[in-house]
Amino acid sequence: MAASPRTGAGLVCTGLTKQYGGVTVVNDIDIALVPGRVVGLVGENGAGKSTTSGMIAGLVQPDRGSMTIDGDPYEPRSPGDALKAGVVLIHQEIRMVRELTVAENIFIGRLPMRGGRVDRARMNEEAADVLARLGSRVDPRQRIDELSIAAQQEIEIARALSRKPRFVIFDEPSASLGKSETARVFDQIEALKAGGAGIVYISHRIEEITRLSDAIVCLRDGHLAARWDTGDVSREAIVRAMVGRDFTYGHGTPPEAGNRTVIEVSGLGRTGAFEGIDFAVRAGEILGVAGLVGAGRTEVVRTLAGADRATEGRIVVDGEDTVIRSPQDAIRAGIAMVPEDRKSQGLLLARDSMDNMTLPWQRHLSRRGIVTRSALTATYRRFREELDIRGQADVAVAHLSGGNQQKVLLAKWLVHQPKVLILDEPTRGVDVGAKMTIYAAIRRLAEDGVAVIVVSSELEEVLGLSHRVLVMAEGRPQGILDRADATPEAVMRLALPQHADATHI
Amino acid sequence: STTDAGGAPTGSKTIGVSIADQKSLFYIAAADGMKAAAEEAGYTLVLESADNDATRQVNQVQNLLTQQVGVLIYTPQDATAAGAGVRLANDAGVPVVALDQKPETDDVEISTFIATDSVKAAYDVCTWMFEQMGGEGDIAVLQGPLGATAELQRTEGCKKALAENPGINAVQWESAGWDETQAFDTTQNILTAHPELKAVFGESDAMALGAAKAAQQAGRTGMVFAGIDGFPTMFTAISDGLTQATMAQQPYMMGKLAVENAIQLLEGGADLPQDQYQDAVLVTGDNVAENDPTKFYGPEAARN
Amino acid sequence: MTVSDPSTTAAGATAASPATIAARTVPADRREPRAWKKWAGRVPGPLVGLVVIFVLLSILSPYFLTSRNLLNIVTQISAVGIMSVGALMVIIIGGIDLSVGATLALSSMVMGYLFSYSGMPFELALVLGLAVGALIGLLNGILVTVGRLQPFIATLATMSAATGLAVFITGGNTVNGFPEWFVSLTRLSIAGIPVQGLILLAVFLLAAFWLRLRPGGRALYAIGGNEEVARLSGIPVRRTKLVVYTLAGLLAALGGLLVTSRLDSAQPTAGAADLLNVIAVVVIGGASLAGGTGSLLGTFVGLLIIGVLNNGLSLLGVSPNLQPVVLGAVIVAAVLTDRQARKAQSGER
Amino acid sequence: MTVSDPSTTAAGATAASPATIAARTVPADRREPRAWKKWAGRVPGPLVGLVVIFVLLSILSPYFLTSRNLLNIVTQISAVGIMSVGALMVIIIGGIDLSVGATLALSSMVMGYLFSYSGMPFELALVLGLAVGALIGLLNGILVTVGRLQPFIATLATMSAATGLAVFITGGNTVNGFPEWFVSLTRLSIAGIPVQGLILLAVFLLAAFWLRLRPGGRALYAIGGNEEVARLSGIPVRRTKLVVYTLAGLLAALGGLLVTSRLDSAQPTAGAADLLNVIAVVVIGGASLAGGTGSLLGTFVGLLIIGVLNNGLSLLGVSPNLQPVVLGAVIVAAVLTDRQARKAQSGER
Ligand SMILES: Nc1ncnc2c1ncn2[C@@H]1O[C@H](COP(=O)(O)OP(=O)(O)OP(=O)(O)O)[C@@H](O)[C@H]1O
Ligand SMILES: Nc1ncnc2c1ncn2[C@@H]1O[C@H](COP(=O)(O)OP(=O)(O)OP(=O)(O)O)[C@@H](O)[C@H]1O
Ligand SMILES: [Mg+2]
Ligand SMILES: [Mg+2]
Repeated sequence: MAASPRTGAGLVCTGLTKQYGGVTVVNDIDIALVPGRVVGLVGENGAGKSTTSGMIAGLVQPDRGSMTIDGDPYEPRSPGDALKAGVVLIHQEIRMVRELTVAENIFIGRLPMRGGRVDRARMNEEAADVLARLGSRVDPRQRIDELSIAAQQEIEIARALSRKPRFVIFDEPSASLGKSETARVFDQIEALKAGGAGIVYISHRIEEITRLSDAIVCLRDGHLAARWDTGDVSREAIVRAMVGRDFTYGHGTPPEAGNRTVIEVSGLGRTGAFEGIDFAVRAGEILGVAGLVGAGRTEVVRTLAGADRATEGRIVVDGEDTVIRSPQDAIRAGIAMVPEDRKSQGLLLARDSMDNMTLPWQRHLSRRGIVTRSALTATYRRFREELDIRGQADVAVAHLSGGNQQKVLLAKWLVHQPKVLILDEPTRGVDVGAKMTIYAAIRRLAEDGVAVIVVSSELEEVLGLSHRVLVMAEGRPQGILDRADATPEAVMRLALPQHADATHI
Repeated sequence: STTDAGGAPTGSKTIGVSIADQKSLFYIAAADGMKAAAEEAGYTLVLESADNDATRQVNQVQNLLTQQVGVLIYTPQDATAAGAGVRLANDAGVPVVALDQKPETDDVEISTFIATDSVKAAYDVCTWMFEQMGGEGDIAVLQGPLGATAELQRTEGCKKALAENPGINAVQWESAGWDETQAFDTTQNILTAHPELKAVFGESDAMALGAAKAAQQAGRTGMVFAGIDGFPTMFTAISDGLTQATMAQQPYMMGKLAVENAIQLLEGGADLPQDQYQDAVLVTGDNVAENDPTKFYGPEAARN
Repeated sequence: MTVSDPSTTAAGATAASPATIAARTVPADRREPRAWKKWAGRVPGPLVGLVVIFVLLSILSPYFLTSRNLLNIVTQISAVGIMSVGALMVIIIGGIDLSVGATLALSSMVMGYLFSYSGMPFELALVLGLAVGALIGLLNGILVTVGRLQPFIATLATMSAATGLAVFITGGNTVNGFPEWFVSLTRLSIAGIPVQGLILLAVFLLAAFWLRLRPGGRALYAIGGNEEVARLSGIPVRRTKLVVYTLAGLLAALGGLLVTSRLDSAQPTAGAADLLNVIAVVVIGGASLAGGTGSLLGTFVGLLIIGVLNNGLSLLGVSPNLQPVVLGAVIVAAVLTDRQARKAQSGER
Repeated sequence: MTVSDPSTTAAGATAASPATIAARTVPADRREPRAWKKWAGRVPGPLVGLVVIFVLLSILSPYFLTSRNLLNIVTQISAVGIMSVGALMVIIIGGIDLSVGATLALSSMVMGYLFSYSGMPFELALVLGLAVGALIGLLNGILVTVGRLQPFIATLATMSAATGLAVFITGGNTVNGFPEWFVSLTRLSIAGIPVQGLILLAVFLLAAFWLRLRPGGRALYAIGGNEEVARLSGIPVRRTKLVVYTLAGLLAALGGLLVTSRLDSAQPTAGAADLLNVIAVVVIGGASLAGGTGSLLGTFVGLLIIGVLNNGLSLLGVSPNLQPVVLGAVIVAAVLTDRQARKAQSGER
């Protein structure tokens, strides 16, 4: 195979193996990063993709196996070693130092110097340069905590690119990006490739994999399940290799919604964020919310869930005027929200799945005011079955794979069935199998009469799931499309400001 | 005696007082005495308390001198570090009345020194205690915060008495930081490890009281507990038979004396003795009834 | 390991064999190490260290293991122990309370002052003393939540203020002559156990009940873990914080009551030495100052380590100058030993 | 809101009313508050509070604004100020150092002992005294990095040990009679500014240069902000931590030198009261104990607040026991005032 290199060219890994607490999560994996080529790495959540990448980038020490670069032994004991060897990992989880500026985050660990001092001017300049290549307009002097997740992801990529790496591993870079940002990342990957870098690209979006890759490696439960020497593989074949069975990937028409209006919002606004939001969702209806990154979708749903306070407008739940000033108010009114950033807003990373799922429901799960372990365990078991949550039960959710984290987060808000369920980016970083499970769960909830609001940057997801789609741009509603009218083109026309050139998207 | 620097305006009627702390009754009573005397004579008193921090006390002396006090009454936290404060006053030409402690260095000048002889006080009370024990047996000593001047002097005094009483065996030295609760806990432990213990010398009344209470709780009788200070509570305890003796100091009177001396210095022409040692009075069950605590700690002492 | 020869798979070039698919099922051997880990995780903080200290002292001092000495230890740790419970709760929510010692002193002095200087019935003075403690705690809570001050600053300020007021209120005088029943409270034993030990136990058990079994108490861990997650989960973060700081103040006042009763004396400088002890107890007990972790069992072990060490060093007659040196070394050793032991158990590197 | 999509930004005018669009999308408009915010963010911590205190004291006391008094303040804050620099660095990396005061005492005592008891040349004793400080710091660093102890525990242990040793080494005796040049060090002025003030300034400037302009210093913020990111970015986290703790120890020893010179006396109990002051200075100066933030400018303002307040309360003749009460209240007020002011400026609610 072309990807199976002349011995020694590029970064070659042989027999990589890693165990955690007696469980083998990566087992005897061979993979090669060849200059000028992209290897697509796929696999279910928890298949071991990030662990494999971690070993290559010196984050994780392999228990067995060896690596070479151009035939010389390569044994990174720390990320620093890997960086010195030109190996850079763009981490799946966005990792920023919130207290530092954008430029400093990009050049962290190797600030440019002049005359024994940090050369801030040059640093900002070079940062602006890399950012511009990614098409980002972020000010390098800005502090990280003022930025959206998408912007942070771009900085993460900029950080890697600015190192002029020989080998780059992209661990799900697109999970937090909109379509246009993703397109620009692809441009950069092409440029890197042309420059002779060896690249691994990890994604759950199969079409990205097939489009970019020169070879595809599929992992399953830590094993190497399949390998293709070309990117030209059918979606079905990849999915089959990933999950071990055929998978229908697509959306049927959702079941008919009921007639009873569960939530009605009129004139909702929050100064500086959004305004003039009107919509109603009936029992059993799924309302999609589409828009470009930064359109204000998250702000709207956060307000509904009491995370922020509205400055104007009315919210009526089940025919009753409801004042929502805190998450408690929202929960009491039966409104639950799965937030978009599961790490900072959704999960207690240091606690296990059970604790996380039951966190808002301690009172409901208690008997005469006493929370019993059995009630918690029963709840956990129920959702582990229902949502097919994998991974160790008693391990901190920080150690779960992204997809399983997302399922735990979803379960958290299903323990006590809400009247209105809001999902903000419900499948971010989730594998196809898990996506199907989550979609099925959403459908089931709708069938049970829950009013569902889904915010997603994956157009396919919004359109596939929803009865109707609300499109937003710049903090204002641009229109609501019925399922029949909600073609990708129609949505995009509304989502895009008039003068923008649409060729990006 | 030091007027060359000329920092102090003549005719100033302000007396600066820098005192080690205002938490211990000794210093509080001294301050009360000063206030009373100053008020009587129509002088203004500016009082600073350093919370037992030598550095802070030097800072406060600076601050007092800034306010152009005519004379400084100085009760330093620590004798060995006292020089720095006095030197500041010397440099500003402000005469110093040292109370309780004085600098150990020779290159600074003080006008007079008023104090209890702590070494002697500890020696006396320990000697009395050893007599009560018939000259033999085990004792424990509860020390103040290690390194504090009062602790060092009182330890020295007691060691002197020990040297003269070979039958007495000090089986344990322990610091209880002037604190009654710590003394209580420590004594519990000492009593456990030394069942034969016959007496405890507390280098302060609070510690002697804590020790006595621990022994009482442990059901130990016939022991001797002695302290130094002469706090009103100690008087009561001696009357009640809880403790046996204390060396009562006279801070209220010393405070008054310090102000009187200070006024003499302000008005010029004072010819003060270099050292004015005040006797501490040994108060025991025999004479506690005759001694009025207010004589030692001022009118405030009557409240208890 | 089904795909043990990667080159074959590579050559296979397409989907995997059925055997690979079977490998997905969770192997049985997964459960084994996990049970261990769980158990080890539940072993409170530096228990190993405590056991070692305990055994060593039993060998070194003939008095250590006497029932009388053990009872002494109980009475010696009770006030600090009660305060530690409050400190633990504050630390779990990610805060810190520097004012515990000062609160102890002020509430005790207020009680003494009201009783002795203003002639109030003692029972009322006692209740007001406790109320003062709770009030300082509430003030801390308000400064932290409404004022959004860092807990360190807020409680440093109240500490400073309470310390000053405690001396001010009686001009530095101690208050004595409390009613007989109150003084004898700390001298009584029930079934051989000192009453203050029982109070300590009751406080620990009540707190454990709250923290482990009541929704309100369990919320503390969520708040300390990630305040925003807790808020979005509908937990009344602000109210919980107020409750926790108030409880910490109240418990410090309760500790003050015990100290006062024990010595029949309210003292303005009481408790000053307790602050670092109290926090040390909690942290040695395994709680992290970053918040979100900490258990009462661990805190109890920490309390015993400090209590037993102080007692043992006295019994052994270690020179008072060297006691703090030994104390420091033993604390490090205890925490390190425990860490080693837990690593070995859980199979971590 | 950050508009990350360029096409969105390009949307000068869409459906919405021009005013709203301007507010939501046009960068120029967004820059305004941000520039303010940025500026406000650079204003060191509670500067507003300091200014208010300063003005009030100038009005209330005729002595406050004399040059003599201002110079006094400089000498009064220098030791604590030097220690604060070390404490700031430790706090930036997310640690804490409880041992500063004890280190000050021990290094000063070691210097005194070597000079006075063992007859070593003074200059050598001085260097060894500084070395002891650095060594304690290094030990802290090793316990924290290699031993993986919580900084609170590690430095609590060294604090305890150093406190004990400081007394042990001379049996509690202070050491006097240092060489004249050393004692006069803290009495000299150069160009009207006391030497210790110049040393303080030098330490602040050097530290500011390191923290702001050298990569090694910048790394502190990264470590405190997110240790994992720092590690992943190839920053030598462990080594940096060792350096920081060692520097903190060294600076505490330098503070000890000044105190010794000023008092012409090495005292085992020196520095005991400084711990809370030092941490308060840093935290009032805007650093968060969670790590990752804190500036030398802020710390300097914090230092001035504490120094000016202590001085001012003295000058005003506030009753000694009420001084801590006022101090506590003013600290809260200063931090709160500043917060209000910055909110107003930055347009937050
Ligand atoms: N530090 C750890 N301790 C214990 N288990 C771990 C740890 N890190 C990873 N794991 C486990 O290893 C397995 C592989 O995880 P990994 O993150 O490599 O999966 P992934 O393929 O990247 O998944 P995703 O697509 O969700 O990112 C998971 O079951 C995970 O729970
Ligand atoms: N939790 C939050 N806290 C503060 N600001 C936020 C939060 N979430 C989003 N924002 C800010 O509000 C802006 C509006 O974006 P918002 O997230 O509402 O849009 P969106 O359409 O949901 O886009 P996205 O796909 O990025 O979520 C973002 O650029 C971001 O900076
Ligand atoms: Mg992954
Ligand atoms: Mg969003």
